[in-house]
Parts: sequence; structure tokens; C-alpha cells
Amino acid sequence: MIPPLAFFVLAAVLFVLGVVAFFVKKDLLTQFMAVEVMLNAGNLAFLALTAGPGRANAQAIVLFVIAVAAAEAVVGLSVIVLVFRRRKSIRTDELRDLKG
Amino acid sequence: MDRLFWLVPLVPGASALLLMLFGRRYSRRAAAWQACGAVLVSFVLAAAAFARLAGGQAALEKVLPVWISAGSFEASFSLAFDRLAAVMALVVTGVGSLVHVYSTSYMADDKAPTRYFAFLNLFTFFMLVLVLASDIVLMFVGWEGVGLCSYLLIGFWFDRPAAARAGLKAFVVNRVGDAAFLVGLLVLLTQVGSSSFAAINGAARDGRLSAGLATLAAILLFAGATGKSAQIPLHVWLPDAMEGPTPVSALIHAATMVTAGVYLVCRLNGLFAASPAASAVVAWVGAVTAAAAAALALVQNDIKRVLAYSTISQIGYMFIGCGVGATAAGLFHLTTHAFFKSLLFLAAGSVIHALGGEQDMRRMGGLRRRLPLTFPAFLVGALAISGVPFLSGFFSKDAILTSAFAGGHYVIYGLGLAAAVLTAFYMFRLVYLTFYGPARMEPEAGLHIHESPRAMTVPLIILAVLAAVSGLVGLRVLPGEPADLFGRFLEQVLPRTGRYPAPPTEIALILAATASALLGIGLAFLFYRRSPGLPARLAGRFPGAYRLLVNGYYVDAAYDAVVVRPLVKGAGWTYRNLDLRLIDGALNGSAAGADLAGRGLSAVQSGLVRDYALAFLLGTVIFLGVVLL
Amino acid sequence: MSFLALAPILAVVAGALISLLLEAFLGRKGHELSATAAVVSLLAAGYFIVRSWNLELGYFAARLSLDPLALLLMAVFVVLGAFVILMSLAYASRRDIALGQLCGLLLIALAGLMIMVSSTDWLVVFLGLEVLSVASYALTGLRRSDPASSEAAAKYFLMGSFAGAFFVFGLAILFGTSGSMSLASGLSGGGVPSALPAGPAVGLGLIVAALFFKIAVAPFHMWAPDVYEGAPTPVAAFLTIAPKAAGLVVLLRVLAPVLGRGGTAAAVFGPVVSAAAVLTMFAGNLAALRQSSVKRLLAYSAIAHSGYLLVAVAAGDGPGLVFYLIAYLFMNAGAFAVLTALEGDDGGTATLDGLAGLGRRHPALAACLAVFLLSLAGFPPTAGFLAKFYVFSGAVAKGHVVLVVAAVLASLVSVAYYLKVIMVMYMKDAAADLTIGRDEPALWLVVFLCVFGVVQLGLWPGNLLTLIRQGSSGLF
Amino acid sequence: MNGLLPGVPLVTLITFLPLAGALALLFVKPGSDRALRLLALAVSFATLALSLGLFLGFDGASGLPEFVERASWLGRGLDYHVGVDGLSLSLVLLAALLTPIALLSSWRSVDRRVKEFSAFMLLLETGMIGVFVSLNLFLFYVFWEAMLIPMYFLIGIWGGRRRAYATMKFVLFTMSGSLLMLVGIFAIQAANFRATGAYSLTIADLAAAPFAPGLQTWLFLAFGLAFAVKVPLFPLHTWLPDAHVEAPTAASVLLAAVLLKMGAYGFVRLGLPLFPQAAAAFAPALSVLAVIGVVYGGLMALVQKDMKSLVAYSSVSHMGLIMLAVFSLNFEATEGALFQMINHGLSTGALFLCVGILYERTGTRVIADHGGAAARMPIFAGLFLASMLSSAGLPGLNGFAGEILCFFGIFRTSRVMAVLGVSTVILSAVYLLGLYRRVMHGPLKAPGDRRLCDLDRRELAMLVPIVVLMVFLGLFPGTVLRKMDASVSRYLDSLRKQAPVALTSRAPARPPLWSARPAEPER
Amino acid sequence: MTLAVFVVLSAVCVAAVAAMILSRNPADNALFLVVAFAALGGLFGLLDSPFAAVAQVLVYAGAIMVLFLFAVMMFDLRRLEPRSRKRVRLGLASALAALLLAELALAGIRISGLAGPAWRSAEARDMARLGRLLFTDYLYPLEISALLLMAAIAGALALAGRKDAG
Repeated sequence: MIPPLAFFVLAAVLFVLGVVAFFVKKDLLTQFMAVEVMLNAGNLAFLALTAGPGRANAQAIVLFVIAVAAAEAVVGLSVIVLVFRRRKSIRTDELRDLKG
Repeated sequence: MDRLFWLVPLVPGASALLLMLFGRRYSRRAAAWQACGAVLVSFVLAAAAFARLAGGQAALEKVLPVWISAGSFEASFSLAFDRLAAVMALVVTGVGSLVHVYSTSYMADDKAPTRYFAFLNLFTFFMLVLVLASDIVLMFVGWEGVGLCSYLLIGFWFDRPAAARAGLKAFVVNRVGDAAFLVGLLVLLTQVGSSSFAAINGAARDGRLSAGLATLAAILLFAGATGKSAQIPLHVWLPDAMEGPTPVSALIHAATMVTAGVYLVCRLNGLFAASPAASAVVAWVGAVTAAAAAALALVQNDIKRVLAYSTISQIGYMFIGCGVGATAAGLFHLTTHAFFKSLLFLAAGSVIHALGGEQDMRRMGGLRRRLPLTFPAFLVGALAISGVPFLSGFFSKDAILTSAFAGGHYVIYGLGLAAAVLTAFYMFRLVYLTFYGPARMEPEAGLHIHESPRAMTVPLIILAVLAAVSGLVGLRVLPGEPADLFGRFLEQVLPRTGRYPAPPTEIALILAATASALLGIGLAFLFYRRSPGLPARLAGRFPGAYRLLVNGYYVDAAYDAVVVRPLVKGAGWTYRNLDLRLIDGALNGSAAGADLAGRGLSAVQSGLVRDYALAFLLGTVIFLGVVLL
Repeated sequence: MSFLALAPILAVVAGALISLLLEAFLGRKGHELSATAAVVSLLAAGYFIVRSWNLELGYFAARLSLDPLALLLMAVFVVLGAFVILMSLAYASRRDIALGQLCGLLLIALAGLMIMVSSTDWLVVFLGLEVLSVASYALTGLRRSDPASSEAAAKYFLMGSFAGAFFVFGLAILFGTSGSMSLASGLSGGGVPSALPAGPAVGLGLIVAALFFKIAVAPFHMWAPDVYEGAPTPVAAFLTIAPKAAGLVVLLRVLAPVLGRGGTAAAVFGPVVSAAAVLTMFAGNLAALRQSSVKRLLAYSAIAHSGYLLVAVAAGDGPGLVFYLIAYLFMNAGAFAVLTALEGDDGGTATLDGLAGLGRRHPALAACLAVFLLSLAGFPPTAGFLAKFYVFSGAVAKGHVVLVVAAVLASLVSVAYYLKVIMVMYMKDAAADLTIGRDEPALWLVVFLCVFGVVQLGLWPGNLLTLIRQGSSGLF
Repeated sequence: MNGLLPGVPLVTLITFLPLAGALALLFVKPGSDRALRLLALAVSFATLALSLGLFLGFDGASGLPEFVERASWLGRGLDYHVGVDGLSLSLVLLAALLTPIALLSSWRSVDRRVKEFSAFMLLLETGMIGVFVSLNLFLFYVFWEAMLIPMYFLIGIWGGRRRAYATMKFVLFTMSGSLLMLVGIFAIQAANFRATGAYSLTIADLAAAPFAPGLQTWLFLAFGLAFAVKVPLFPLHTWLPDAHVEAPTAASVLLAAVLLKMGAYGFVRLGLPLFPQAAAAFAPALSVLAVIGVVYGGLMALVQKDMKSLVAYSSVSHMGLIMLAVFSLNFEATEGALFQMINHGLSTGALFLCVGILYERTGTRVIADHGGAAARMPIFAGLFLASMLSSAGLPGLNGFAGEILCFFGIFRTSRVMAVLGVSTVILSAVYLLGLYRRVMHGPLKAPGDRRLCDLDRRELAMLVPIVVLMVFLGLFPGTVLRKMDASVSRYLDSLRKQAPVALTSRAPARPPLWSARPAEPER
Repeated sequence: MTLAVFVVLSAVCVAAVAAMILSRNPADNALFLVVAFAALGGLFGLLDSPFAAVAQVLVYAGAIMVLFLFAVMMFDLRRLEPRSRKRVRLGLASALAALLLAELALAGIRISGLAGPAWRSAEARDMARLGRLLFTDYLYPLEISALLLMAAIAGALALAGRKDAG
């Protein structure tokens, strides 16, 4: 059988890939997608690391994380809409009026 | 009345206070009268107390409340009128009264007579405090107080830059001495545990004060005395002090204040007696000063500066006396000098007055007949200071030189004798240049020459009489016999430590002294009456020596180059480099550093989310690294 | 165990709903009403908080427990909420912000905060944090006409969700290895472990990093200046205080037992917290030196204060932390209130030069700002001083001398820029005239209350101190 | 204790009356400058009157604080605890005396924002008095630090051209010291709690329970830095000239006269008693710094071009002497130092007033722009001179009485230091009278300047009392000294008890230096 | 068998994410993520978590990612991203990411019991139990989630609602 470590390492890889994606991508939307990858890696880790009754709890928690992701997605998309309306662009690097 | 001797200083003091407080409300005349009156009252009180002493009482004492006290330090307002103080007090109030009276006329046309009289009274007050204090700390009050008054009066015409500068110089040079005085004071206070003169002298005599410390303290105090009494090396202020009004020169810079150093040494005779080394220093400084200053007087053209150098030289004599153990003789010379030197100054003042302020002897001459009272008075003074027999200076100077010789201080004696020749010479140079020969003043000034009013001439006459006869109190019935009147009177205060020479020696010494006086006068006659071109030729022959004398041995220049300028320059350099550049620079630098750090942080805060996330990631990685390792 | 424990949170949530609904149905007319409803709900919440004092209420199997610390913090949030609403009344209409939405979102955020501080369950804390975050993103972007506002919202959102993912991952590891969601689990399991258990430690590390982000601790702080500057000013007042307070309390609840017990865990987390504190203080203060916008300056100052507050965490000093937070509430809210008043109609925030001559033209306002700044700088006899005194003295008592020396040096740096503001207000002459709306009684009320709080807490915090000490006596 | 007015919290009243006055000022209608000034003046005079009452009612036989008031304030040792003893009594009086004078000095020169100015002056007075009367370390610190604020505003708002730089320097410099002192206070609190199990910051308690030597060293350094900056000791003095030059006259007066004393007072009240062993160990090093300050300040004063910075550097020099005396750790020196603080307060205060008077008339403080003013202003010339002479330590004036005690005490501990310290006698004469010559003497500069008139009544009212006091204290220093005696010997006893080795080895000459006077020699 | 499934699913997952990183087309990005999340759902299934797996596929892959896809269309992001020019930052970020991965892996290795055989969990497959759990133990979080969604809606309304909504 597959040891939990494999799942955990997979989760870690996905998480780090999400991080890398966050840095590589250049618009708000895709960067947020990267964050979603990280969140999912978290979910995987939840399930991978728990055993027995714990994994039932972990499933419940995963549900909440998904809810969080959904909520963030909603607000996030509206923030992005807001930015897009003002600037006609959602390039992250163009958001640098505030600095210094 | 003699019980009230402690009022002697207070009366002029009160008068000075009133004059200073209500200066504007006084009329000229009222101020003058009050000032004279105060000093006269004080003179009368002093005389009464003196009478009491003469009646046999040892001393009058008055301890007013404790003044400064903390722990083992205590100083009190304690006054004592012993025989030493009595002599000095009489001189101060006596000459002081005359100078006050003289001033009423001399300063009649001045802008601020009230201020003048206030300062003069204040001076009298401090001088009397100095004299009467039986506590050395209290004496220091008078000591510095007279210095202050000297400063104020030298700079009386403060709108003249030279006067202001001279006043400052006097004060600062005095302060240099006073700093040494203060250290000496500290040595005594901590070692003796009391500030009274009796205790200090007592401790020195019975050996509680070790010889080394006694020497240290004595030399430090004497350093203070050299400042006040204008001895080498702190003599530089006195010639400049002639910027002050002439009566002031007469009182302060001739008769009283400048002799305070001598008085101090007399006061502390126990201490100095306990330290032969210190006494030797005193004698040597006195001797060198006497000769060197007399030489300087030779080349002065300003009538008052001649007298100023003369004063320095004469005080040197007094110190010789104190240093060789003839303390009473020193004090005796102090007394006679007070009379004849104030006489000379006041007479010179009369001359200056007559010439409308002219002080340069090269523009005088032939005044003999035009100032019929001043001239004889001056002449008496000149003869007295030159040591012409039977005038006061002869007795006092001789007493000192005799003691020096008898004590085996032959070099000192030789210097003194040389100084005597020089003294006679420059005094008569002065006499000849001023009163004889052709009139060299501006024709304009020559028209107004007149004899001074009575308020000025009467003091001259009185002083002339005193200068002539006061030496008699020092007359010894027989040579070799210690019982001269003056010395006997002071015996209990100033025990004589030196020896007297054998009578034949003494007669020889007297003759030598007389001869030197006459030699000096004769030379002056030769140089300035017979062949007036001689001095210039002599100066041409020895230009180096002449320049040395004219420039006062370059002492002022040396001080300027060695002390003053390096100090000011160094301070300026330090200020610019240490305070402004280094310390402030470090401060401003750290502020700039903080600013720079802020600038760096601002630059990092680029506004790019990517960078922010990078920082976040960095933090996390480090954090986790710490956790895992 | 009582349903009553939910009352404060419910009151706030109800208020939020009512405000939002009023806004939705009445539009512009609903502004006043929704604000009133919000304030009323806050009053109700306040009432419930006071009522719950000393009752040790709990609910949901202790996932919600109203211990004194939670109640104190809830009270702080309620007061802050009221302040922000009062500050916004005129501001919102000037800036074209729907007041009802602002009130509603604010109340939701408050509810999130209350949830965070009243639980010892990581899941609840996480969810509360997300409620807070989601509402905060929206609050930040509320000035829809202002590009800065939306930029701030975007940055906040992006960074917030990024940090949130770390939280989740950390939580996963923590939960997976300790099997429990309790704050007290993991490292504080049992006894003194000789070696650090890797799983919980890493999990906790990730979570703490996420919390540091929320508290704006260097180097996780970089979003903060931009967001604080871009957010509507009353919201900025909220953001500089509330999330920080909640995050710190959570941090304290987690770390105080760990650090207090010593051992390897303390040896690892203690220095990390201390180092972060030092870094934060200096990063905030040094960067603030060069700011020309007062708002941004205060933003950096807020970061620096996170550093000071972390000192309390490092020392495990609950009472000190709470007192500092309360003092900070008054001084910072006050400063932002004045800033709100100073904002010109053109929408620009006050620059340093714009403050020139304020002392002459609006002496009262300038004086109040001066008081707040002096308090932030930590001059006696203000609340800021006493707060620093308590926190730093607690830290020294625990042996953190170097940390405290660094802290005082940092606050020395801070004096430079706080005083610079004061100097400009009083010592420079005005370049341009500043018009200030005078008909903002609510704003004045906030300013007055804050001044009162700052002075009162500085001079005579009497009962509050007792309350705090009493409240935290059982916890640490 | 409080025999004068039983039941009246006199010290509290004195401390907070000015604060109340400052608050009252805020309610006076703006614009009525005269009313504002009069109110402020009245309050400060009332404070002065109460302080005089305090002074007269002070017994001083026990050496313990009198008029003690104590109340619990913040708990855990942070109490409100005030009172005066011999060390602080005269300083309270000094602060109370100089505030009304400083207010008078600003009557005309400060014409903008009179309300704020007066309020800040009164606040400053509360701060100053508070520092002196605090018997609790926390309270002390609160006043110490709070006092910076009014000073900051006074210089910052009413100051000269470079006031921004000067205030910032002043505040940051001072705070860098005092913040470390704050850390020291924390450490004391912790150490004391560890030792006794009780929270106390009462100074007397802390002095009674000595700290471990290692701790003492650090604590002394922390406290010492704060005090040394304030004094200011070389090389921490550079804030002072800048602050003075930029400050308005009134602030300069209080800064020089009272604020600097806080540093020296801090050493006497806290630095030495709390950490006697460390203090004894550091005393030689600090003495060296102090004596460097004496000479250095004097030399720097020589080359200043601005009257105020000249006087400021003279303060550096004089405060150096006071510190030297403090570190000499014997009775005479300590009493001399405390007395000299008063004297320096009076003389330097007066000097700044005089400079301010000249500045008001001519609009310049550059020495070279002045000259010959004595001709137009004879009364002023006299008072100015008297102030200078007091500062230069002319015997008969107060400065001498203090100076000689200091010298005496220093000499007993270290002769070299005393000799170096005596140089101030020369230097102060040079720079002060040199200033006088350049400014007051010589030909009149700008003779057509009508503004150069003599003092008016207001100016007389501020200078004359100080000068009278200089003379009075010069003649009757016992008035002040006797009130100190018991406290000073108590202070030294406690030092000796805790650091016997260090103290006796430094002054081996004779048995107890601090209490009894040696057997009277013949008199 | 399971091993094969695991290998395939994880390979798909990682590959999809990697493709998403490398692809410069936003629309493709979203689609890659759908794939990745679906695969992840499968992995959840492998972990005895059918509920999570379903939720993952339905909510994530189904709902959220579709939302993203719409957003991509809406913002007209179909054109290609420009290539990054800030290589230094990217390199730094990658290095840090690699370090992070190493740290996480290290932690995983250190966590005891992970390397052993897989944990099976019958309880986790009991949906009824899970339902009960959600409405008893997790009632409070559930309610908070409700609040969270409310917050999200309110926020979305406030930010992106009609302009005259206020």
C-alpha cells in the first residue's frame, strides 16, 4: 500500500508548485488560482496525515476549507472586477501606486 | 569707639552700596562728599582703634556669625584689628581719604562721578576687609573684591577700548594668581583644618604642617601674591592698568591693593617662616622684579607708566624684606611707599590735569614754575623714592637692603642696590623731563596750564609731609639695635627672624645706599640736563637692549604667543573638529544612517505584490529552518 | 455551557444583517438607519459582554468560550467598531461609500474577530480569521472611485489568501500529527519534550507565519503599509488595530504556554518571536522616518507597534498585551480619526506639508493629534507610556533585557518622526489652507473619547488594570 | 512634619498648582494676552509663595523626607509618593522662583500664541518640581520624561531659525539616555521583586536593598547615561549649545537653571544611592569626564561667537565642576555641589535673562554686533556684571560659597582633580568678562539705536531679585546649607554602609569624612 | 492497483499544475487546474474520503474553476502573458520554494509513522457519521462558514455590485 508519506510529499510538492505559480504568474486571477492550488495541497495534507476517526474529522475540515476557498473566490473575483473596472487590466505589476 | 573697629570696612561699604543703589539721585557734590566722609569716618575709627593698640592691647577681635560651613569646612566673618592690620588700615584709610578728597576735584568734570566714588568706596571696603579679616577665606573676599574694583576702575572709561582691555587683562592676570592662591588655600584648609590665620601660623610653627606642605602652600599663596602685587611673572597687567583715572592709580595701583600681596606674606609670616625655601622664592622674585622693573622704567615715556614700573620695582623691595626675614621692614617700606608713591601719582595727576590729559613726557617740560605747588611735592616724592637720606624711602629701603646683606643674601642685595641706582635715575629723568627744560607741549595745551585747585593740592602737601617724615618711625637709635619704633610696635605680630649686621657693616651699607641714590640722580642730571642727546645715542649704541626694555622683555608677546594664542586657536580648532565634526558628526551621522535605512526599506517596499510575497516566503523559510534545525 | 455565550456574536451578526438589508432596500435613505442599527447592535453586544463577565460561559463543546481575555478583546472590538462607524458617518458620504455596506461588512469583520479571540480551537480561529479577512478585503476596496482603494484591496486579497494557504497547510500538519484542533495541542501536549516534535513544530511554524502576516510582523508585513494607506481612512483605523489585536491574542494563547514552560520549543520559538519583534520595530520605525504622507507614516507606525506588542507575546505577558492593545486602540483610532477629519474634499490624504500651520488654524484638532502622537511615541503621562511601561517591564522581568533595549532604541527612532509631525503642525507656517468640515459631531466625539481614553489610561487606569489582571490571572 | 499648614498636602499643591493653572489658561478667551500673562504669573507666584512656605516649614533635622504624601496609584509599587528632603528642597524653590521670572522675561518677547506659551511654561514647572519631589522611581521617571514635552514645544514653537534641528537633537539626545534608564527601572523592579517578593519602586526602599554588584554596574550605566546627558557631561554636551541658541529666553533660563540640575540631582538622588558600589567604582572615570568638561567647556566658551552658546558652554564647564564634586563623595563636596546647583541656577538664569534683554533690544546675539552698551544701560550693566561675577565665583557672591565647598571637597578626594577644576576660576573670568568687554564696553556700536534703553520696571523685577539673592546667599549660605546637612550626611552614611571599601580607599586621609568635623585646632 | 492509481493520479496532478505554471494562456491555466483538481479528487478517494472527493470535484473543479473560467473570459485574458523579465526575483523565489519543499519533506520524514503502511479508515467512509459530525461537533464551524459566505456575498455586492447600489 502507499505510505501516507507519499501523499504528504505529494501535498508538499503541490503546495510548493502553487507557490512557484504564484510567483510566475502575472495577473491577479492566475495568481489567485495558484493560491487555490496551495489550498488544495493543504486539503490533501489534511487527509494524508490523519488516520482512523481523525480522517472523518479531516473530511469535515476539508469541507470548511473548500467553503473558505469559495468565499475567497467570490470576494477575490469581485476585487479583481473592481480593479479591472478602474484600470482595464488586472496585471499585478501595474498595481504599484502604493509603495515606498 | 575702638570697639567699633569692625565698622571700619563697613562704613565705606555702606556708602558704596548707597551710591550704587541710588546713583542717579545723587548730585555730583553729594556723592563726593558722602564718599569722602565715609572714608574719613573709617579713618577716624581706625585711628581710635589704633590708639587702643598703641595703649598696649594686643588685638581687637570681632567674630560675626559663621559664614560658610559644611562638614570640616568653616569660614566665618571674623575680623581682627591687630598691629599689623592697624598699620595697614591706617595707610588704607589715610591715603584713601586723601585720594578721595583729591578725586572730588580731579573727577569733577567726569560723566559719572557717582559711579566713580561708588567704586572707590567699594574698593576701600574690600581693601579693609582684606586687611582686617582674621580668616583667610574672608580675606580672599577682600582679595578678589579689590581685584574687581581694580577692574572696574581701570576700565572706568570703558568706552575707550584700551581701558576696557586693560581692565580685563588686570582681572584675568589676577585671576591666574588667585587660582594658585585658591589651591594654596585648599592645601592649608584641608591640612590645618581651620581657616583662621592664627591657626595656620600656629600649625606652621609647631610643625603640624609638614615642611613640604608648608612650602607648597606658601609658594602657591605667594603665586597669588605675585598676581595681586604685580611681580614677575604676573606683572604685566600693572603698566596697562594706568588706563584708569590717576587717583585710582595712586590709591589702588600704588599705595594699597598692589601691596596686598606683601600684606599677605606678612600675615602668614608663620607659614613663610616655616619654609625657608618659600621665603627664598619670595626674596628672589622680589629682587629680580625690583631690578628688572626698574630697568623697564628707564625707557618709558608715559609719565604714569614710569610710575607703574616703579611701583612694581618697589614692591619687589618689599618682598625682598619679607623673604629675607625682615618682614617688618617690608611692611615699613610698604607704608612709606604708600605715601611717596601716592604722592607721585597724585602729583603726576596734577600735571596731567594741568596739561589737559597729556601723559607723554616728551610733550612736557619746564613745568617747574607753572606748577609751583605740584613741583615741590613731586620733588619730595622723587627724593624719597630715590632713597636720599633722611627722607622716608631712605629708611625703609635701607632697612630691607641691610637685612638682606646681613642674612647673607649678597646677590639679592646687589640687585637691590642696582635697582636703587636705577630708581634714582628714572625718577630724576622723570623730574627733568617734566619740570625742567623747554616746554614741548602743543602750544594750544600750553596756554591752559594752571596749578590744580585746592582739593588736589592739599592732599599733595599732606602726602609730601608724610613722605618726608614718615621714615623717622623706622629710625633706630643705634645701628645694630633692633628697637626701631616701627619694628617694635609690630614685634608680637611679626617676629623678626633675620639678623642685623654689625654696626660698622651697617654704616657701610648706609653709605652705599646713599651713594647709589646720588649716583642715580647724578646720572639723570648728566643725561637729561647736561647732554640731552646722550640717551638717544646710548639707545642707538645698544639697540637690542633698548628694544628689549621698550618691549618689556617681550613678556606680553611671549604670553600672547605661548599661552593666549595657542589656547584660543586650539579651542577654536577643537570646537570645530571635536564638537562640530566629531561629536555632532557622529550624531548627525547616526541620524543620517537611520534615514538611509529608512530609504532602503522604502526601496524594498516596491509596491509589487511579488516582492511582498517573496519577503513572506523568505521569512517562512527561515522560520521553518530554525524550527527544524 | 450556555447558549448565552453566543449572544455578543449574534448581536453583532444580527446588526450586520440588518445594516446590509437596510442598505439594500432603502438605498441612500437607509444610511443613517443602518448606522444606527449597527451602533445599537454594538451596544447590545457590549451589554452581553459585560453581562458575561465572570460567568466563564462556553458553548459548542468549548469551541466558544468567553473567558475574560476573550471578553476584554471583544469589548475592544466593540468599542473600535463603534469608533469606526462614528468616524465613517460623514466620511462615507463624502467619499461615496455606501454606509450600510460599510457598517455591515465592519460588523461581519467584528464577528470574525470575536470568533477568533473567543476560541481555543484552531479550526474556529481559522474560520474566524477568514470571515475577518473576507470582510476586510471588501472594506479595503470600499472606495470604489479611488484606484488606491482597489489596489489596496487587491494586494490585501492576494497576499491574504496566499498567507491563508500557509495557514491551511500548517493546520493540516498540526492536526494530522497531533490529532487535535485545540490550540493547546501539539507542542504543549504533555510534559517537556526533549526534542522538538517536528510535525507540530512545522505546522505551528506555518500557522505562526500566517498569523505574523495578519499582525504585520516583519518580514511578513510588507502588504500592510500599502493596504493601510489605500483603505478608506476609518477602515484603515480598523485594520491597524483589530486584526492585529486578534492575531496577537491567538498567538499569545498558543505561545504563552509553550514559552512559559521552557524546553526546546521555547528555545526555538522564543528567539524567533523576539527576532521578529526587533525586526518589526525597526522596519516600521525606520521606514516611517521617510514618509511624507501622514497616513502612510501612521501605517508604518502601526507596524512598529506590532513589534512592541510582540514583546509582550515573547514575555507571555497577557495583561501587558491587553493593556497595550487597549491603549493602542485609543491612540491609534484617535490619530486616524483626526486624519479622517483632515482629509480634503478632493479625496487626498493629508501630507506632512499639508499639516503645516495646523496648530494655529485648528488648535483643538492639532492638540488632539499631538496627544495621540505623543502617546504613540510613549511619552508620559499618556496611555502609550504606561502601556510600554507594563509590556517592557514585564519583558525585563522575564529576562528579555536585550529585546527591551532594542525596543526602547526603536522607540527612540520613532520619536523622531512622531515629533516631526508635531513640529510641522506647530512650527511651520501654512502653505495652503486646509478646509475641515466642522459639522461632524460624531467624528469629534470619537476624537474626544480617544483623547479621554489616552489621558485617562495614562493617569488613572485603575479599574481597567485590575480588570485585566483579574481576567488574565487564570490564563497564564 | 507639616507644622505650617497641618493637613494641607503642600507638596502636591506646589507640584500641581502650575498644571491647574495651565488648564485654567485654556479657558481664558484667546486674544486677551495680558490677562493670560497675568494669570500665568499669578499662578507661578502662588507656587513660589507655597514653596517658600515649604522652605520655611522644613525642619531638616532628621534628614528624612518631610511633607511626605503617599497614595496608591497604579499598584505594584507604582505609587504616588512625594516629599522633600534636604537634597531636593532648595531645588524645588529654585524652580518655583525662576518660573515667574522666566514668565516675566517673555512678557514682550513672546507675542505669538501667548496662551500656549504660558501654559507650556506652567506645565514645565510642574514637570520640574515633580522630578524633584518624587520619592518613587516610577513617578520620577514620569515627570522626568513628561517635562520634555513642554520644553520641546517651547523651543520648537518660539525658538530661533534652526529650532527644528535643535529641538530634535535635544529630545533625541535626552531620550536616548532616559529610555535606557527606563530599562534600568524595569530591571530594578524585577530584581527587587525577585529579592523581596514585593513590588516597590520607593526610592528609599531600593536604596536600602542593594543590588548585586554585576547588576549595579549595568544599572548605573543606564541611569548614569540619562543623567549624564542631562547634566551634560562631556562628551554628551553638544545638544546644549544648540538648544540654548534656538530657545526663547524663558526656555533658556529654565533649561539652564533647572533642567540641567535634574541630571546632577539624578545622580545624587538615584545614581549613587541605588548603586553605591558601581558608583564608587565609576566615580574616578566620571570625575575625569567631569573635569574634562570643566576645562573643555571653558575653552569652548572662549571661542563662541554667539552670546547664548557662550553661556551654554559656561554651563557645561560649571556643571562639570558640580559633577566633580558629586563624585568626590564626601560631605563638603556633596553639600557644595547641591548648593552650587542653586547658585548656578541663579547665575546662569540671570545671564540668559541678560542676553535675552540685549537680544530684545538689538535683535542679534552675535557678540561682534554688540559693543559699548554699558554707556546706554548703566543699570543693566551693573546687574549683568553681578550675574557674571556670581557665575565666575567672586567671593562674597553665592557662586564662591558653593565653589569653595566644592573645591574643598574635591581636594580632599583628589588633589589633581581639584587643581584641574580650579582652572575654571581663570577660564570663567576670561570668557565671561571677555564677553562683557566685547558687548558692554568699548565704543558704542550703532549709537543711533534708540532701542538700547536701560531696563524698565519689568526687567528690573526679574533681574533684581536674582541679584539680591546672589548677594544674600553669598553672605548667608547657611540659610540653604543648614537645611541640607542632615540629609547629606544621611545620604553619605548610606553610601558608606554599602560601599565601604570603595569609599574609604579613596579618601584615606582621616576618619569619617562625612559627618563629624575634626577636632578644632587652636583658634 | 492502488499504487498505480496513485502514481497516475499524482502524476496527472503534478503535471497539470506544472503545465499551468508553464502555460502562458490564462484560459488554459484554468483548464489545467480543473484537471489537477479532478485528479486530486481521485486521490482523496484513495484516502478513504469519498465525501471530500465528491466535494472536491463538484465544488472545486465544477463550481469554482468554472467561475474562474468565466472570469478569464470576462477580463479578456485570452491573449498570452508576456514573458517574465524579472529573472532575479523569479530565481530567488524558486530557490526559496525549493528550500520550502525541502523543509516540508524533511518535516514529513521526521513525522513518525508516515513512512509506515497506509492508514485505512472505515469511519471516514461512513457518510452518515460525517453528517452527524457536521451537525454536532462541527456545528459551530458550520455556522461560521455560513457567516463566511454571507461575508463573501456582502463583500462581492459592495465591491462589484451596481454602481448606484450605494
